[in-house]
This record gives sequence, structure tokens and C-alpha cells, in this order.
Amino acid sequence: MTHQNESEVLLELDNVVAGYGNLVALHGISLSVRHKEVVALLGANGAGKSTTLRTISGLIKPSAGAIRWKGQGIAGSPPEAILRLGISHCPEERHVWPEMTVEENVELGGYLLNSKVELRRRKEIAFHRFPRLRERARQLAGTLSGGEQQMLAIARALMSEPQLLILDEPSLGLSPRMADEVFDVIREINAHGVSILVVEQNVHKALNVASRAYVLETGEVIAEKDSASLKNDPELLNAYLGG
Amino acid sequence: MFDLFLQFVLNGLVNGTFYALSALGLTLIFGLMRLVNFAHGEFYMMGGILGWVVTSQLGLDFFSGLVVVVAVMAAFGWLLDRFIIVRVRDKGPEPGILLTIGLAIFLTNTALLLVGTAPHKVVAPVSNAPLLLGPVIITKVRIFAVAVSILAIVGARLLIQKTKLGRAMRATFQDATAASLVGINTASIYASTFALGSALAATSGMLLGSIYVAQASIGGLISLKAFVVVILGGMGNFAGAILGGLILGVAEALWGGYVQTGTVDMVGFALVILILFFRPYGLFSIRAERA
Amino acid sequence: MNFERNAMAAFLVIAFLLGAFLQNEYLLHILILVLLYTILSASLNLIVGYVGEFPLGHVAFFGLGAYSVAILSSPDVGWPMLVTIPLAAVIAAVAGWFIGRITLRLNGPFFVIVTLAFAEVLRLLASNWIGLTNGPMGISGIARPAILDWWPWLHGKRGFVMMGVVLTAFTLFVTWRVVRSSAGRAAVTLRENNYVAQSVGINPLRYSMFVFVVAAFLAGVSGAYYATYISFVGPEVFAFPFTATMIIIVLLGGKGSLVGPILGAVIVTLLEEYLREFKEVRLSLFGLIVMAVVLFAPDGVMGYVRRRFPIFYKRASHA
Amino acid sequence: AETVKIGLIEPLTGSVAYNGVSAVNGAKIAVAERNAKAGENGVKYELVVEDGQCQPSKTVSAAEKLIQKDQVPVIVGAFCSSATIAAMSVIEKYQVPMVSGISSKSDLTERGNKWFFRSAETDGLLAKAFAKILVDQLKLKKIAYIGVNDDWGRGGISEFSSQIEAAGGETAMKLYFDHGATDFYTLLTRVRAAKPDGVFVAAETQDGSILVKQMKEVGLESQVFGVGSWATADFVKLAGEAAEGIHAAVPYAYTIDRPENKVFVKEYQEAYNELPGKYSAAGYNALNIVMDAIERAGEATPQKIRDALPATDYKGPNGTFKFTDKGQGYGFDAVLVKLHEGAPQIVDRATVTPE
Amino acid sequence: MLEVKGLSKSFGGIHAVQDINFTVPKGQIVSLIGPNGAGKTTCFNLITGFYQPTRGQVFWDGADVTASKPYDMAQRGVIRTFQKTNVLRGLSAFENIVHAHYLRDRTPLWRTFWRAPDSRRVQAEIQESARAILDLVGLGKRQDVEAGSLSCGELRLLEVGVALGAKPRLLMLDEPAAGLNSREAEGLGGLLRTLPGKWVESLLLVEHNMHLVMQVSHHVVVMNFGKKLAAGTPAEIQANEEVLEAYMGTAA
Ligand SMILES: Nc1ncnc2c1ncn2[C@@H]1O[C@H](COP(=O)(O)OP(=O)(O)OP(=O)(O)O)[C@@H](O)[C@H]1O
Ligand SMILES: Nc1ncnc2c1ncn2[C@@H]1O[C@H](COP(=O)(O)OP(=O)(O)OP(=O)(O)O)[C@@H](O)[C@H]1O
Ligand SMILES: [Mg+2]
Ligand SMILES: [Mg+2]
Repeated sequence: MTHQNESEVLLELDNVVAGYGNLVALHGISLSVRHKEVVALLGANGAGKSTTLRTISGLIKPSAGAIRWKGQGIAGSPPEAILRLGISHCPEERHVWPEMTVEENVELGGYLLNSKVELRRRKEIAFHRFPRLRERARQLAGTLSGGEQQMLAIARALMSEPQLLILDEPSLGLSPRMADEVFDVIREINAHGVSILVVEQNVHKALNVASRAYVLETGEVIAEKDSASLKNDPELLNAYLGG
Repeated sequence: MFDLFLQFVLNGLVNGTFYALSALGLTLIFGLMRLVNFAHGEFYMMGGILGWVVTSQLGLDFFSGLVVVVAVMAAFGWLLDRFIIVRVRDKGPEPGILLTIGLAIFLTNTALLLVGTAPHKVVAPVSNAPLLLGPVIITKVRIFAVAVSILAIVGARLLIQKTKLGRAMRATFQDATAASLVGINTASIYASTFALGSALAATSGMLLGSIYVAQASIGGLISLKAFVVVILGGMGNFAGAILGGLILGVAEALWGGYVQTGTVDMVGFALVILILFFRPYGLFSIRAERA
Repeated sequence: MNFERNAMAAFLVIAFLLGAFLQNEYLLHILILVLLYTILSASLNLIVGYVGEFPLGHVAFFGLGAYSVAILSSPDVGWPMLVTIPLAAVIAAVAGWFIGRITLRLNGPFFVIVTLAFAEVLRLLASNWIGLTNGPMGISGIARPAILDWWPWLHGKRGFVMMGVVLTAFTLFVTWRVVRSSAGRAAVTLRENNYVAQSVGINPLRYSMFVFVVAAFLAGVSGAYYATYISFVGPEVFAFPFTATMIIIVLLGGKGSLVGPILGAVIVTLLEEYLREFKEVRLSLFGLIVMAVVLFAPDGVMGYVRRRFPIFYKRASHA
Repeated sequence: AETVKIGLIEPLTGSVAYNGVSAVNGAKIAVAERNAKAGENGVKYELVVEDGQCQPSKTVSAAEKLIQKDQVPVIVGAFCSSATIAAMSVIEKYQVPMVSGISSKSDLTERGNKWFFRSAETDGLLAKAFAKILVDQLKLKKIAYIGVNDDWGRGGISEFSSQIEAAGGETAMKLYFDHGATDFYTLLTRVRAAKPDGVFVAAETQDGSILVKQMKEVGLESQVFGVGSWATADFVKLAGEAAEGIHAAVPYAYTIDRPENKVFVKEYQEAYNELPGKYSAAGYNALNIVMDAIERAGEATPQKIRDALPATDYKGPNGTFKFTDKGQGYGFDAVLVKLHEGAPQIVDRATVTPE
Repeated sequence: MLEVKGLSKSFGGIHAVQDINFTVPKGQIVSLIGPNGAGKTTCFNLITGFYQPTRGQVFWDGADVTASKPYDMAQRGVIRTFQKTNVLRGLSAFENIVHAHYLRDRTPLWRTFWRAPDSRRVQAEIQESARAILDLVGLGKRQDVEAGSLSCGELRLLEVGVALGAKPRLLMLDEPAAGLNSREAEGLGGLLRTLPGKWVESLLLVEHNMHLVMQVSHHVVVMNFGKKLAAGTPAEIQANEEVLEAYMGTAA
């Protein structure tokens, strides 16, 4: 890997407009994620957080605006091309493959890998992080409990060892303790130099890991602040996110 | 009496293998991709007709002919998926049903226009001289066809269960969003599956066309049997498809042998009803749905 | 919703007027086909559109209705139409109850194929149970209903048109009532999500069964009408071409809409007749047209109308 | 010149389309012949072909359309007996004559429909003509019957078996298969086990050719004879060597040695690059009979044509056609052929006479 | 009202629920908490009849209702939501709730063809109730949006609305606050607290949001590895070392 400056912008969204069919859900979103940074995306229900993430990872094609990865425009690229660049997206609602075993689910996370050895190494890490998954390696993913599926989804997203990890509500359905562990994992991989863009409903948890946060409302960025100052902005917190 | 029984069972097994083979393409497209493909029989028909064209008309031998037919049909399936089936992909099952019914009508009747209604002969790969195996009779070409069927079925199963491509296919059909997020090019997986399904259908059409005849209007019948086989075995399950085919073949042979030949076609449907009565998801199927 | 009701009423009035004033018997024949297919596909639409399952074997009930009339009105039995048609429908409904008991436990592709299996078994029975059905030779010479000769105005085809208008009116009324009733809403809930349905207290089998039986009854009516009009019934009444036609009609018209089957029946019947002009290529063309419709209006004509002109189509629960 | 439309309903799609198309081809030859002869002021004919799909409902639609929309004064068709029956009530209602050259169910002409004529043998007539010859010539005692499970197959078997029994043959078994079946091993295994002297088959080209091929494969050596369009080049091509030595009772074979037939075969071959079969001849004959009637009638109205039809006396490739009072054709030949070296050799000939 | 006795369920070798006992008294909110995979959702499925218990019984109003059908339980007044969002995707939010009023709407089948004289009134009543519920869960503005295009969090609220539409006596919610932010969860908590006595008789809650659980519950049951680990008032649970160790992490 070439040496990268701490402040180098990895991902940048510039006035991105996107939506579903006729419905416009994002009215010009601009945000950026820098190298080694953890950024949180906050906002009320239906604000467009998930839509933003889907647009970045290529699940939705933006109708206007630019998305840049290390300066290169990537708007409109298919998801697999974006993954190849090093952006991995752990989607909302888990999306595990119900009729495959836990192990197969995990392994498929490393679909783009060609080395079996490397795949095994990463799988080992995943199982180490989430011992419950190792216990259930042969169980069909569809029969896992909600929280177990969530762990599986996160483990799978980590398999590609991305440069930018996008997490959509990673703590959803996790027990408080498990959620803490997941946030520890987030910190840990961030410490290894991975940038993270996270949507999280638990504002405190989010602001504890993130250095910066964007607040979305009805498809627009209404605030961008570093975590410390956002924590100290009770008005904004109260108005949109809850204390 | 026992010799007769053996012969019936053998007939049934051979036929059952053929059923499994002719359902193979459908196991992919319907069983795995969950597209209720009414044009399956027409793909089979195209295999037979193209087989006739390349062997009887263009004078190729069976094997080179098969290569050509497989290539053509794979390309056909691929294009069909990329340009037509995609457009109904996420719109529920009905548009797919209607689309493939329309396609089936179109293909059958266009084939009728182009090559006429007459049955056609596909040049056989080996002779169809009878062979005596103890008390029972079989022909060389049938043995050959059974071998090819087994190869194709086993190959398809290995492909789906053991290879990365197979895994990518299953992932795509179970959850396409997740699949594209781990880097699977889902559009090309859909298209390749469809291409593979069409090519398999055509292979069986050509192979069986060399044993029976190739004919433009055979499609509907083939589709019916293939649906029965796929359902009997459990959706998208290759081992199941083989067993479904064999069960159907043997049951039909025994029914035809000891009860009544005019009603053999009823056997398959009666079996489907019976088996689903006791096992609502086919003989072999995994289900991971939970409330 | 009122739009649907008005459209149905308008259709019936137009059919009646055409029947009363048209002189060309060929056109009357086409009108009869439209009515026949309307009944048949309206009944299928109940299952496809409101139970959300796809029965490939709906033709079983059509065929049963047709054979029942053929056998019951044959010289040996000789019952009048006023008895045979309702009886045929009841026979179809009873079969619907029986088949539904087995098939409705299944869903998705399994349901699709098992229903098909029933239709095929019946077709094969019809071709082999010579004693009852006369096998592949079929039953011919089904008498023209005496009631149509009571009034000279009903001579010839007009009688059949009026009979069709009455039966269609009955069918549309029944489907309309089902859709607008608590049972219909329960069925839609089931269609949308079985888990939710059960957890708000809906017994899944009860309602899918109810709709299934009503649909079988109506399919029986259409079969009875068919047999009376064509005056010949053979095993082909259980065969796939009828299934294909009704599927095309329902999906082309737009499933889950009461007007859909009517539109579909009109379009498909006229199209089939019009395409006769194209001789050999007509079925190829027909296939292409079906495909084109799917590509451009995947949820049928009514789906298209609903999207483009939502004013016509106020949602059920607002009415 | 005046142009008369003639309606023709045959199955052009579906399971018997192959035969339906042959019939249409034959019919076209007949019309082309007449039109060529008509010169400047003679009557010209126009064939309006409709697809009845061998289905009663579609056939009724087709008949309605021909009569109401195209205003044809006469119809030829339909193919399957069930479809023909359905059409018969339509033509009776509109009082338009119809001639069928194919539908073989015996009772069609017994229904008292005076608008219907049949220029074809019935199963019964064919059986009566050949059953005895077959039994005697081939020295058959025990016979197994195999037939396609439809009105024609069942009809053929019941007529032949009763005639053959009357002639001293014994019935070993009667087996039916569904149209379009491809594998007959089980059925043939049963037949082989019964060790019959002869096997009677009622099947059309496609089923029949596969069937005889598989007979050889399973080692069934009995004499094979039957009814169906077997005296055709296609059949021989498909069945290959297995066709050798098979006997068939057919109303027509292209090898029939008559001047009318030579002309017909030549024209047919020129037009379609293949030899005519039983259905081609049937279509050809029915059209000629109708056109003769139109010319006799002098005026192309349904009533006039109907009135002219009973006086038919038409010399066709396979003999002279006349009608009984009930509209059943007779007077023409049926032949017993043996397939030898790829061609149907005529073994015997019988004239179809009314019962 | 609800009593669960010795409830157990295994899948193959996995003992998802083992010998669970608890009661939900009238007028109370009881919470079921525990680590992931502890068996909470499975308990829900056992109580509402989606699964058959391997052992144990469920009593409702004193009657043994073990392994009753789900719709049967619903007809008795036990209505549940699902962890994995389940709504009527093709219908609008409003229609979702209207359809949830099935038990109110229900008529004998023959009434399909012969409308009951009061049917108009019943329909109007249902519409009114549906509107009230939509407002209650805070989806009033979204009433005409197709459920399939609501965001995740909105779907959770809609599910609660659907359950309320069925007029439960016992309402069982499986992680209703998943996907809601702290503020929204608080709102939901407020709503839940007002439900007993007014909309429902009692409430059984599965939830990982401890803040919410502690805020609304009268009684908390803790599960771990399919077994009951502890039970008590929120205060007792918060003080329980074992629970803290197995479940809470730093949140408590
Ligand atoms: N599949 C879809 N089809 C149509 N509209 C959608 C779809 N998914 C989301 N929307 C709409 O897009 C808007 C933004 O939704 P999005 O899912 O991005 O919200 P969100 O901020 O992630 O909310 P939540 O916190 O509830 O998940 C909402 O108005 C929603 O109704
Ligand atoms: N059908 C099944 N087959 C096998 N194992 C199952 C099945 N259903 C549930 N399990 C297992 O039973 C255990 C309990 O699952 P359950 O869904 O009840 O957990 P939960 O307490 O709701 O967890 P969460 O908080 O994560 O939703 C899990 O470990 C799960 O994997
Ligand atoms: Mg979201
Ligand atoms: Mg759970």
C-alpha cells in the first residue's frame, strides 16, 4: 500500500441525489470520509441514511452528483466494482443467505479472494471475533437468532478486509454486551488503518467511536460536526437524535 | 415373470435417467433461480431441432454437432436473460410466468414455421443395436445416453455444491443484494445460470432426439414431465432431481407394465400429489425459514 | 373502487346491448367467447389476485363443470339447464374443496405444480374412463337449453349471449362481493404476509379455502356455459391451452383488479380473432405480443392504469 | 372472373399439426390445378385456411369466422373427429355444407346431418376390407393391438379387432399410449411377453415410426401391420430399417398405379419437394370433390353446393368417389401396402363399399 | 393472564429454550431479556403457536393453550410482532392497520354475499381506529405510503401499529425499538407505558435497549442459553452480577 496521508480524503460525496423510482430520497448529499477516520451518519427514521450508504456501495445509482474514491469518480459503478476498490458495505436488515450454512456465508464474504490460505486465515479471525458463529458453523443461517444473524453479517462484511467499511446499524438486535464487543471490533480494525462510515441509532455509542458525524434530515445534511462538539450540542442532539 | 419385472425396472431406470436429464436445466432455472420457466420444453425442443440441423443437414457428427448446439443455446439463453428476463426479475413470479408462456408460444410456433411439423431425425452417436444383458434388453445408444446423463447430472451437482461459481449462484438466488455486496456480479450470474440451464435443456433435447425424434411441438410435454421431476425431488436439489426422475421412470414402467399403459402419464401427477401430501416441500429439500 | 364497480356495470350493459342489436353471428360468437373468458378468468383472478397463489390447474374446475353439464344433460339423464348448470358449479366447488384441502397447505411452486397435477389427472381420467366420459371421443350433441327457446327473441346465438350476460353478471357480483368483504380482506392479508395474517387472528386455510372454493364454483359455471354453447365436451377441456389462455387474460388484464379479467378477456379474444389475418405467423405473433406486454406493463393493463391514473383507482379501504 | 372462396379447417398447430399441414398442402395443389385450368373466364377458387388446432372450441370459432366473416359457401374439414363434430352443429345451423376428407369416426355420417359429407373411409370400412386378407395372408392367429389413446386410435382398434376376431384371429391384448409418448419399451416389453404372431398398430407418423424402431430394439419379431400414415416417405425415413416388411392398410399410397395419381404425385413433389401421404391425398380429394360440386351447381351458394354434392362422381388418385344418402363416401380404393426397401408396395386393393 | 410452565424447545442438538417459567399478570409490562441466541424469540414462537414446544405448557386465563395455532392465540387476544420485520408490503401503512382489524371486521362467510346491516358502521369504526393508531405510533403523515417503501425504523413502528390494530389483550413485542434512535425509542417507551389498561391489558416485551426496558417494565425475566437466569424488578436485575456479566456490558 502506498503511504497515505492522515488527512487524505478517501471517499467524497458531492451533492448526490438518489432515490427509488420516482421518489427522491437524497436531495444533494455531500460528505467525506478521510483516511483512517471513523465517521458517523445520524438522523431520524427515514432521513435517508441507509439510502446514502446504498448509493455509495452501488446498490442504488445516483441520479446526480458525484461520488469520488481517492479522487476517482465511482458514481454508477456496480457494487462488485466498488467492493474491489476496497469499500465493503454491511447492509441494514442483515441479508444473510438463509439456506446456506454459517460457514458458507462467512466464506462468501471473501468471494473476491483467490487464495485459499488467505481465506482460511480471515475465516479464522472472523470465528475468533465471534465465537458464537464458530459454534454454529454448520447451522443454516436462516435459523439463527436475530442477533446471531447480525454478527454473521458483520463478520461477512469484514472478510474482504476493506479500506473503508460501511456499517448500517451494526448494533441492531445485539445485546448491550454484544454491541459493546462489536464496537470494540470497530475500534480494533480502525486501529489497523481501516476507515469506517457507520450509521448507528445509538448516538452515544456512535459518537464514542466516531471522530466526526453528519446529521441527516429528509435527505439533506443539516449538520457536520466533530464528535466532541456534537456531544456538547444538546439542542441538535435533542432535536434529531435524542439525548 | 421375474425377467419381465427386471426388464420393466430397467426400462424405468433408463427412462428415469432421461427424465432427470431433461429436467436438469429446469432444476437450475426453476429450482434454483425460482423462475417458473414454461419455455423449458421449448429449449429442449430447440436442442433437438438444432441437433437435426447440424447433424442431418450440415453433416456434422454427433459430438461436434453437440458442441455447436450447446454454444448456440448457451448464447441464446444468455442473451435472453440479459435483455428480457432481467426486466421482470424483481417483479414477483407472475410476470416471469407470463413471459415464459409467451416465449414458449413464440418458440414453438416459430419452429413450426421454420422446420415444419414433421418429426426429424438426429444422427445418433452410437448404434442402436440391441444388447442382451442376461434376460434383459437394452441398446448401446441408451447405455451411452444414460452414461452422459449421469455425467451431466453429477457434473451439475458438483458445479453447484462444490465450486465457487455454484456458491455464487446459490447466494445470488437467495439474496441478490447481499451477493452483490460481497462482490458477486449478480447480473452475470443470472445470465450464466440461464445460459447453463438452456444449454443443458438443449443437450438433453439433442441426445434424446437421437434416440427418439426431434420435433417442433414436443415442448409442452417435456415441460410437464420436467416440472414433475423437479417438484418430486425438491426444488434446486440435484440429487433430488435424479431420484425424482428415477422414481417417476420406475413407477411409470411398473404401472405401464402391470396395470395400464394408457394411463402412465397419470402416475407422475399422482405421485406428486401423494408425495407433497406427506412431504409438502418435496422429497429432499432444506428449509431455513423461521418466524 | 367505485370505478371498478361502474366499469363492471358498464361492461355488462354494453354486452347486453351488443347482444340485443348485433346481427352478425360471428360477432355474437366473439361476444360469447368474451363473456366465457371473463367468467373463467375472473374466477382465476380471485386466486391469483387475492390469495396470491398461482393455480396452474384451475382448468380442472372448468373441465368438471363442462363434463358435468355434458353428462347430466345427456339423453340418459336429461336434466334441464336450470338444474345442470348450478349443479355443475356445485360439483366443481366440491372438487375445489377437496383439491384445496390438499393443495392449499402448499405454497409457491409446489402449489403451482400440484394444482397442475390435479388437472392432468382429471384430463387423463376423462380420456380413459370411457364408460363415463366416452374417453377421447368426447360427449357430443349437448342439447340447446330449452329455456332459450321459450322466447323467440332469444333464437340462435342471442340466447347464448343473454345467458352469458346473466352468468357474467352473477360472476362479477360474486367476485366483487368477495373482494369487498371481510373474507376478501383476510385473503389479501394472507397474500401479503402469512405470518402477519396469522398473528392478527386469520386462519389461513379457512380463507384461502373459501376463496378457492368460490373460484372453483365460478370456473364450474364457465365450464357449464362452455359445454352448453359448444355442445361438445372432450378431454381437451382439461388441457393446457385453456390454462394458458386464462393465465394470459388475467395477467394481461392485471391481476388483483376486478376489471382486469374483463379487459384481458376482451383484448385476448379480439386479438386471437384479429391475428387470424396473419395465418401461419399468428401464434408466433401472439407469443411476441404477450412477451411485449409483460415487458412494458408487467402488472397488466390495469396495473398500468393504476400507476398512470391513480384517480380512477382509489384504494379499497378509503371507500 | 368470378372467385369462389372455400373454407378449410385443419390443425396447423398442436399435436397433429404435421398431418394437418399435409392436408392443406394437398388442398392447395387441387386449387392450383383448377385455377390453372380455369383460363380467362372460368371460376377461380380461393382457399381460406383456418387453424382449428384439433380442438372443438377453436374449430367452432374457425367455422363461425369462415361462414360469417369470409362468407364461404362451403367448408372442408375438420381433422379430428371431435373437432368435426363440434363444427357440424355450426354448419347445420348456418346451412353450409362441409366435406371432411379425414375424420374417421364411424358415426359421423349417422347423425342425420344432411350438410355433412365424408370423402374418406371409416375405420369400420377399412377393417371390413382388410381384416380377412391380413389374417389369411400373414397367417396370424394371436394379435396384440397398440393404439394411440384418442378417438381415432381407439376407433381403429375396436373396428379392426372385431373384424379380425370374426376372421378367426385371437386378441392377445389391447394397449394404448398417449399421443406424443416417446418411450414404448414398457409397452413393447409387455407385447413381447405375450408372444403374438402379429402386432396391429394404430398410430400416426411420429408415434408410429418411433414405435416400430423400438420394436426392433427390444427384439420384437412379430409381424407388424396397422393403420395410419405409414405409406409415406417420412415414415420410412424416420423408422429406417425398422420399416422393412411392415404392412399397412391405407386409403392412399403414392405408389398407387393410376394416371390420376401420377399427376398428383408429380405436382406435389414439384411444389413441396416431398412425396404425398395419406393426408395430402385426402386434402386434395376433398377439395376436388367440392370444386366439382360447385361447378355442377353453377352457382356458389351453400344450398346449391349441398344439392350438388350427392351427385359426386370424382375420379381421384385413389379411385372414384361417390356419396351415399347419408353423405358417406364410397367407391374409392383402399390399399394394403408392404413397406419394402423404403417404398410402399401395394399388396392388395379393395374398393370401399357402403355397409 | 399468561403463564408459562417448564417451556422447552430443542432444534436437533440445540436446546434453544429450556424449562422456562414466568407469568404476565394483568396490567403489567413484563420484559424478557437476554444475550443473543438466548431463546427469547423462540419463546415468543412457542407461546403464539408458531413452534410446538418440546416440553412444557402455556396457560392463558387459566386455560391450557399449549401448541394452539397462531391465529387461535390471536383470537384469544394474544398478538405478537416479529423480530424480522413482517408487514403487508404491498399495502399502504393505513391499509396495513385496517387489515389488522380482522377480528373486528370478521363476519360469517355467508355474509360475504349478503352484507350485514351494520357493515358500514363497522367499516367506519375500523377506519377511525386505524387512523388513531397511526397517529399513536407516529406514522400519521406516512399513512398513504406503501409499506414496502418505508424505512427500517418506520417499519418497526408500523408493526406495532398492526399489532395494536388487532386489539390485543396481551401484546407481545419482539425488539420494537430496534432501528429507532434514542429519541424515538424514548418516545416508544412513553407510548408503551400508556398502553396497559388503555389499549391492551398487559405487555410482554423482548428488547435489547436496556434504557427502554428499565424505564417501562414492572418485571424482568432474564434468559441465558435457553435457561432462566434471573427474574425480578428492573432494579433487582440491574443489581444482579450474573446478569451484568452475561448481558449488560457497559450499558447498564
Ligand atoms: N425500497 C424502497 N423503496 C421506496 N422508498 C424507499 C425504499 N427504502 C427507503 N425508501 C424511502 O427512502 C427514504 C429514506 O429511507 P432510508 O431507508 O434511507 O432511511 P434511514 O435514514 O435509513 O431510516 P431508518 O433509520 O429508519 O433505517 C424514506 O422516505 C423511505 O420511505
Ligand atoms: N429452526 C432452528 N433450527 C436450529 N436452531 C435454531 C432454530 N431456531 C432457533 N435456533 C437457535 O436457537 C437459539 C435461540 O434463538 P432465538 O431466536 O430464540 O434467540 P433470541 O433470544 O431471540 O436471540 P436474539 O436476541 O439474537 O434475537 C439460537 O441460538 C438459534 O440459533
Ligand atoms: Mg436505515
Ligand atoms: Mg430474537
